[in-house]
Amino acid sequence: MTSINSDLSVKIGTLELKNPVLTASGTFGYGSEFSSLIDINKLGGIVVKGISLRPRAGNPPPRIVETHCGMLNAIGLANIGLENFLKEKLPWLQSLSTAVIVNIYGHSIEEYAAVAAGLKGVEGVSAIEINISCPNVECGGMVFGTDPKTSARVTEAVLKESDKPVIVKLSPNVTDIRAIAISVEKAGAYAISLINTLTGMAIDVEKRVPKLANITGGLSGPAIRPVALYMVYQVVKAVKIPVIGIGGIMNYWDALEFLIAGARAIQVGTANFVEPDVSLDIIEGLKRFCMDREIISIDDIIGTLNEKVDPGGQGTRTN
Amino acid sequence: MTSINSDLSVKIGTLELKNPVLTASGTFGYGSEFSSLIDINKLGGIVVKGISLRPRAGNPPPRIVETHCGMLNAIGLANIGLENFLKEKLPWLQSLSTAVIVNIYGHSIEEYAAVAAGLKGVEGVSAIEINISCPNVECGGMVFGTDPKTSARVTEAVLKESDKPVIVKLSPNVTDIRAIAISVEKAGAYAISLINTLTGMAIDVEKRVPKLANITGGLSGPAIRPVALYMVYQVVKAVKIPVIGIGGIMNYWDALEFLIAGARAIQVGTANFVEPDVSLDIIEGLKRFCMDREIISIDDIIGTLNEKVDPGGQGTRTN
Amino acid sequence: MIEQESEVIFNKKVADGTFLMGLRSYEISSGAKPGQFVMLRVRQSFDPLLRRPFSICGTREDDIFLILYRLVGRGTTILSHVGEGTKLSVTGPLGKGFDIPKPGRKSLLIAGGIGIAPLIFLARKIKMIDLIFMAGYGSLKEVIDLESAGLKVPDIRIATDDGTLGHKGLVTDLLESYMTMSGNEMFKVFSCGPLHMLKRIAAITINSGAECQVSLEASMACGLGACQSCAVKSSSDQGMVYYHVCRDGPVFPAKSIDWKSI
Amino acid sequence: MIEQESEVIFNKKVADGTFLMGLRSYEISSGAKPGQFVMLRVRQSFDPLLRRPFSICGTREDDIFLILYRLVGRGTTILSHVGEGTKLSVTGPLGKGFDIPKPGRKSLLIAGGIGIAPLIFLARKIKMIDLIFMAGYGSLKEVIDLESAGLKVPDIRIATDDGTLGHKGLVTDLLESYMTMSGNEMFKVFSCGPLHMLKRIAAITINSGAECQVSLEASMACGLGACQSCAVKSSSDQGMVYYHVCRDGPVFPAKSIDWKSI
Ligand SMILES: Cc1cc2nc3c(=O)[nH]c(=O)nc-3n(C[C@H](O)[C@H](O)[C@H](O)COP(=O)(O)OP(=O)(O)OC[C@H]3O[C@@H](n4cnc5c(N)ncnc54)[C@H](O)[C@@H]3O)c2cc1C
Ligand SMILES: Cc1cc2nc3c(=O)[nH]c(=O)nc-3n(C[C@H](O)[C@H](O)[C@H](O)COP(=O)(O)OP(=O)(O)OC[C@H]3O[C@@H](n4cnc5c(N)ncnc54)[C@H](O)[C@@H]3O)c2cc1C
Ligand SMILES: Cc1cc2nc3c(=O)[nH]c(=O)nc-3n(C[C@H](O)[C@H](O)[C@H](O)COP(=O)(O)O)c2cc1C
Ligand SMILES: Cc1cc2nc3c(=O)[nH]c(=O)nc-3n(C[C@H](O)[C@H](O)[C@H](O)COP(=O)(O)O)c2cc1C
Ligand code: FES
Ligand code: FES
Repeated sequence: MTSINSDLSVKIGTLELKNPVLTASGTFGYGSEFSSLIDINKLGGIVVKGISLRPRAGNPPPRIVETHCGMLNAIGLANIGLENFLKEKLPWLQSLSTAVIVNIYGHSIEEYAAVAAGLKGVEGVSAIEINISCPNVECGGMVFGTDPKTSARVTEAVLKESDKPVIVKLSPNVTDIRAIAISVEKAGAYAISLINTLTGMAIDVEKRVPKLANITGGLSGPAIRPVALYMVYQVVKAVKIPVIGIGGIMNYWDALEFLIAGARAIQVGTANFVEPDVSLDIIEGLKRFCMDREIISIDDIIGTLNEKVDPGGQGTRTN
Repeated sequence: MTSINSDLSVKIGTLELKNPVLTASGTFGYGSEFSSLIDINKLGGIVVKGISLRPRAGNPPPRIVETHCGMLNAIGLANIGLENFLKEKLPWLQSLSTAVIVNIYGHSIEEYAAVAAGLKGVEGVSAIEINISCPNVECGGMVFGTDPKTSARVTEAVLKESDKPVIVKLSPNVTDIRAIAISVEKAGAYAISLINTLTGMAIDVEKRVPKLANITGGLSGPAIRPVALYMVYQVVKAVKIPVIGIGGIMNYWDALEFLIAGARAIQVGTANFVEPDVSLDIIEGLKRFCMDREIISIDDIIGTLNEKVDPGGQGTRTN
Repeated sequence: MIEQESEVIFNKKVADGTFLMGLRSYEISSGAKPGQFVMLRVRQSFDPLLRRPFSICGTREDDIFLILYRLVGRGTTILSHVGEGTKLSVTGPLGKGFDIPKPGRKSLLIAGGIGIAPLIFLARKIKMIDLIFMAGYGSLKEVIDLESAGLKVPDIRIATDDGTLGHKGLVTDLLESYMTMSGNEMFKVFSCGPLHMLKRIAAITINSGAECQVSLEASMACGLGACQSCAVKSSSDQGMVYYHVCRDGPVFPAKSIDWKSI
Repeated sequence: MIEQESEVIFNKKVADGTFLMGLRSYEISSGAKPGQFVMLRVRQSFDPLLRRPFSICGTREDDIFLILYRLVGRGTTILSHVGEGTKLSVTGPLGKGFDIPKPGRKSLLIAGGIGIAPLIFLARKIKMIDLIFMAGYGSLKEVIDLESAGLKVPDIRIATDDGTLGHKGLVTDLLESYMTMSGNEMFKVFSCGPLHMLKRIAAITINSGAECQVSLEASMACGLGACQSCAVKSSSDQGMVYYHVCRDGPVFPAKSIDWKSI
């Protein structure tokens, strides 16, 4: 038995987290929904559902469908809007003793900026996460986050209106994720989080209709983890700002893959649906992992990937 | 009981297939490997392992790793080279009574063209499938298939040297798959097949090394099906040439999703590893599906997606 | 509400493609109200990934709660193979249940297929003299013997699509003929079943002015009101455009739903 | 070679984390040679997705073949819970086996851990008088009683890392001391175990000029020679750069492998 008490705290720029485990936007509501099942204050932080300037009803149902080791969602960014958020949700969030990150989005650069402006000076919001995987109405529906230039412009517009650390959340549906990452870094982002969902689709064979009313949806869950990990790995090498890893993390072992690849924190999304207390299990698991190996700080794991593979290591016949 | 004998045959341009089920390149070797387990001649056709001008040894091991509902491979396009293929593999392939499609690739446009030239006039090769998901050495390692212009140039170069229908196989690792599809259509491609693998990665947490010696690999299997289906759906709408659907097809139901979305044929990849006779099961399943519903020809299913979803359809409580 | 590993006490076939499962949980069996549901993980695996929602069909003194389920896909098939003694992860009780009716007025419980599950639970809270239970099925072999779930209902009326038991036709026919017969007598309707059936019942009851509560179904990911998967359109022009079935329901007054959207 | 549903006849724990499974298949049990393997689907599911390779550890007259497996991950854990009577999809027999040695010369079978499985099968084809069986384990509790797999070997020598049984140290120590003792006597070596152990054995035998066949392990997807997953580097400068363990092996002459790459 070791007596070491490993330190799980991490820093994302000026943002200090008691541990690197956050819950991902859209999968944890406004936090309170899970509060009767888990002690929210044990988390490194929560990222609330994406907030837009005005309330949005979201897409018609069906909005989700399960796929193999994953799910597609087309919630359509349903949310109560900035004003209601500040009035109805913020007070409870302010009572928490963990980081609260507000995920924001807009259908125009101005809308992004306006939401950021509305959060200016607001107590109890630790950081802003910009979801740039939103259809860019000005550019004919292509997504903001698929072009380095518009990604940078959104980032700049938000930064101008914000007094908080700004994290930019990238879409994986791009040819070169590094180009986007470098562009938002140059624009002044504090940190980058990735990945959002991969665009996908499912068809009801019997009825010959899409399974989602919206036709397409975003794929999340363990199915996408290899893609997410690769993108995090690439972005960590391409930028100097901190990176937060997201995508298919189901347990502490998965979380460690992202930390080893260089993510300074991770977000747990779909897994919250599978096991509502999974994030606490992940924190426990990370702690145990470090203590068992006498690792003093989780920092000593982050970015420690050794790229040389031992070919003799593939066997299972250990002596 | 119905007495109808549904017709499964489909046409990909001038290429006639007895049914829409092909085996995907790299997952079915040169065909002969499976010949003691299944009757190859029952297949719509086979796509052989990607052939380059000279033999290639491939990447160091480990070359594959399983992921949730998927696998990553970094075979490194190991193959025996054009000359050996013609000498050692072709005679057996020529004895088959099913379509034989040769998948080709190169590290330069010239190499693509040279392989196509080497297949010119060769009997028993029904079509060529160009794998443009190859690192483009001339453009600093970016993949040919991620840029519409280079994709078109490869297509043109192969067409110039070829007397066979040329299918272009697209990489999914792009921002806009339609742009690539339209570009290769304009360049003269007979048909488009998609998707190749999504790039991904896995890390051995205990050793802190990548699980693949090549660090990254291509993700395939049921995990990626929603992404594949969406890309097929998009490309079918964007081009007039036939589209062949690939990605995570594990059974006839999955195959039907792609056919309904508009694919004229499908390829079965990773599923061959899970059940070596899966392609025959798919053919059987398609036949039964059509017969049970008195569908005369599989053509009557292709592209029949109705985009209006019935919201009342999501329930399972049928009376 | 709790998330816990609950032991499967029994898991038996009670009709064609229909199983009754008993799970031990003090918290759920003591806290559950008719119309509430649980989210259940059918096995420790990521394929299938998501939990499956099931109405609570009853509770017993010995800390056991029941679910009655129909085989429709992968999850329920796996569930039907789960052996006694297995522990399954369950979250619940979730959602808002039925308003338990006060004695003295007729309560019509109208079930379509497996929609009978929450109504069986509700029936126990209603005086038998006030209760009329109508149940529609495809065919005789699907008919669930309510006694297998520990319920004895004197006035039970069955409809089957193929006429193999009871009225040949829809369960809504039974409602309509009841209304014709009963004249002006006041009654309340509680219903659960396929959306198209509920839509019909809503139309009938809204028309006649009868109070009606329906239990709805929707694709669910979280069951906690967090993910907004389970949207159903509200009939109100103001305020919330979509309800969330898992938290605002699954039981709704029929008139609060925008049936046109269904 | 065949792909079929084979019934699990028994599936029992034989040592710490080690199970012996008997499956019924006439084709596999009648056709298998020592060193060959099967690809087995641990359950009807896509997670885990791929088949798992296991050496055939023996065959019986009653059409049963045996596999001896160690719990290392998800697939083998699921396998250990498979009940008698379950049917599992099996492909086999696959690959090239050992060259069965002619009588009259000593055969040293050297196993590391679960690498013992194919050697148990091989041992049956060798005259007991010619046979020396060396087996290395981590600890006593992992030691497999060969009689549980129906084998009686007079000359069996054990090494354990922790010294809880036999020689304290590596099984390769046993080989080295045998060689010191035996002087110039000719012998053949057959080995299976962790790659690092095989590398050591290859070095020793290549040095001494003794013939040595090793059974290798590699990550496999198809098992049929089609996917090229299972590459291992050949020592030859010409021709094939990589062998494919599933088809060119899994048994190779030690000298044909490029041990530097391992
Ligand atoms: C509040 C609520 C209470 C329910 N109570 C019961 C009950 O008491 N007994 C019972 O048998 N069933 C009940 N259901 C339906 C039950 O959840 C589904 O039948 C089950 O999830 C199907 O799982 P599967 O894996 O077998 O089917 P799948 O293979 O996942 O799907 C088969 C079909 O079921 C549909 N489906 C899948 N998941 C859901 C879902 N979460 N909600 C609605 N449709 C779905 C799919 O669209 C598909 O058409 C209830 C659903 C809800 C929302
Ligand atoms: C020809 C051959 C014969 C074998 N014979 C036996 C045998 O008789 N008894 C036995 O217990 N084991 C044998 N193995 C090893 C066995 O295949 C693996 O232990 C098994 O596949 C692990 O599955 P898992 O799901 O439990 O582990 P996973 O969770 O998949 O992985 C756990 C560990 O095993 C490694 N691994 C996974 N799959 C393979 C694979 N196909 N080959 C090598 N390593 C792998 C992973 O890299 C990881 O380190 C053999 C392997 C080969 C190639
Ligand atoms: C139901 C659902 C809703 C989501 N809503 C949002 C959102 O509002 N804003 C956002 O940036 N990401 C949203 N996401 C994406 C997740 O935050 C996360 O990036 C993605 O699901 C990948 O992580 P996972 O595989 O762990 O779920 C949503 C995901 C799901 C499944
Ligand atoms: C082991 C392996 C090797 C492959 N080799 C090739 C190849 O040589 N050329 C090619 O175009 N695609 C190759 N592919 C991609 C497949 O043909 C297919 O596009 C992809 O796997 C997606 O389909 P699936 O999910 O059904 O496997 C390979 C895939 C796998 C798994
Ligand atoms: S299922 Fe998540 S909000 Fe209802
Ligand atoms: S496992 Fe496919 S070639 Fe060996």
